[in-house]
Amino acid sequence: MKIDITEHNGAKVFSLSGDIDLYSSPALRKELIFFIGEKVPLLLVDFRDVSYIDSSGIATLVEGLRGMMSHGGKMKLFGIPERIVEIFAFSKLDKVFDICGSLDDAVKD
Amino acid sequence: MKIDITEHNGAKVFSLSGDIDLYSSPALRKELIFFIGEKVPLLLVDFRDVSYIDSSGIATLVEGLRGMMSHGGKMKLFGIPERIVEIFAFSKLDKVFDICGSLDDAVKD
Amino acid sequence: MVVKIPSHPKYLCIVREVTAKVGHIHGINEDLVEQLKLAVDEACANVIKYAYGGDARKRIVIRYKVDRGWFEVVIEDSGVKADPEAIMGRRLEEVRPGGLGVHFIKRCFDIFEFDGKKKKGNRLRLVRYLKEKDEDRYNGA
Amino acid sequence: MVVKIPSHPKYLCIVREVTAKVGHIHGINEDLVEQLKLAVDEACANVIKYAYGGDARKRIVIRYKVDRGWFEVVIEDSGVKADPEAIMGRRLEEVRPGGLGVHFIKRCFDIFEFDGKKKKGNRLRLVRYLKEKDEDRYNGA
Ligand SMILES: Nc1ncnc2c1ncn2[C@@H]1O[C@H](COP(=O)(O)OP(=O)(O)O)[C@@H](O)[C@H]1O
Ligand SMILES: Nc1ncnc2c1ncn2[C@@H]1O[C@H](COP(=O)(O)OP(=O)(O)O)[C@@H](O)[C@H]1O
Repeated sequence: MKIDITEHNGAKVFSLSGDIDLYSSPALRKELIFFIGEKVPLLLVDFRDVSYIDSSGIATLVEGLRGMMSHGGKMKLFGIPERIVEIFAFSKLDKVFDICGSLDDAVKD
Repeated sequence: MKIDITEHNGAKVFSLSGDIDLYSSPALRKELIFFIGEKVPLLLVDFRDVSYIDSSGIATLVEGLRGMMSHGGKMKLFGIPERIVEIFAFSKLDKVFDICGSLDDAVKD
Repeated sequence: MVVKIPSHPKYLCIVREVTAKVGHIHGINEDLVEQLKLAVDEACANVIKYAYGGDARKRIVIRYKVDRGWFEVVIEDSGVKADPEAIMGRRLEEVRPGGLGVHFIKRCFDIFEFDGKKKKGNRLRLVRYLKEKDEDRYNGA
Repeated sequence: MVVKIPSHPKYLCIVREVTAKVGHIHGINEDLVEQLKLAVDEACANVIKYAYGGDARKRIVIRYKVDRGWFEVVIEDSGVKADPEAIMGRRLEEVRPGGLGVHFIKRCFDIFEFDGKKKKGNRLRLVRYLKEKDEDRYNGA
């Protein structure tokens, strides 16, 4: 997994690529915790290049979402490949996360 | 490996995709032998979607080239990914095969 | 097919690749291949986390047996014995980090069974009965 | 890391994937990873062709050991003993089908050695000394 962090209209954008698994999710967790500590208002996670996610990756995102909410921030996911949307749906997390089609959609609403 | 066989201005075009290895090269050999039997004048092999080739794949092509030459036919390879060109070069076969950039180049000269 | 890996998370990518290739070789369709990859990855991750308590220097042995109508994976470790009664995912309604791995394993595999006869460590047997819809014309690489 | 495969050509794709992943995990660059894949594939293909004479129901065991400056693959079979003297590629100038596999193995590996102590079958040891240029910042999947 690689994490590319950029800014877009005051929001932080995490562009993830590759496999998010037990090996790589601690790196994602560390970055999320850092920006939660900074109390960023909006965190957008770009899933377009994510090839795989397992339960440890999802657990990390759930933890990230809670952290963001704890200071009134928002976290949105966008560009999730169909195969991975299915995993969120099965886990009943597609209603818990704010899932958007594109970066534009995520910024708009 | 998949083989897609089409026609282009009277030439047969073999579009290969995937891995050409000890498992898949017999299928390629069979198709080559068939068209050599038909005495097709020009056989173009499209390598653009080939992800891997091993010595059995190369042996099959050498055999195909010989078969084509035996009835005065021509065989040309085009669109070979850089990584695979390197294997031909190491094997000193880049001068033995007629290697072209694109289908257009292969048809032109 | 057998793979033996060190109990370090960085080797899980190998387990996924091998699982996928075994699936492709046996003509299993891409949807099920993705589920199998995830399920076997989760089972091995649980060995690392629970049987070995995070010790990355142990071994995990993964065996594949595929036959008509049958995809079996047997995962062996030499760690702390699991209590099968205690293994269960969280209720999906109760949103919190964790507790999903076992759900991913059980939605994919029809049998999830620890071999009680194994003396030291664990031998988890996972079996998927292949239905017609699980097969595919996909021919591997 | 150990993989055990049936001696059927359709399993060679697994050997390639595992070889590549082991390379990635140890930070080996993509150019060398491609060479390692090809070399290990060729060595296993030769086991299928020569040690087992095409019998697809035997076993091949492939072991990987990677350390600082060192990529080792040991390939074992229970087939006909190879005569190391007789194993050599064709002269590259002499164009004909075949005779390239050993060249691909030897350009990649610095050591190509059959273990004379093995009683039945063969144990081929391949070692690549890793140079600085072989390493990479590539982080696997
Ligand atoms: N191999 C195992 N050995 C012992 N306990 C296990 C094993 N696998 C799972 N468990 C138990 O089952 C629970 C649920 O596992 P899982 O769904 O993978 O979620 P998580 O690991 O995120 O808690 C774990 O918290 C653990 O207590
Ligand atoms: N594992 C092996 N056991 C016995 N003989 C072998 C083995 N590997 C290679 N050889 C011998 O070395 C020759 C060259 O091998 P190789 O370069 O792979 O080309 P090819 O297999 O196409 O002939 C083979 O023809 C064979 O006689």
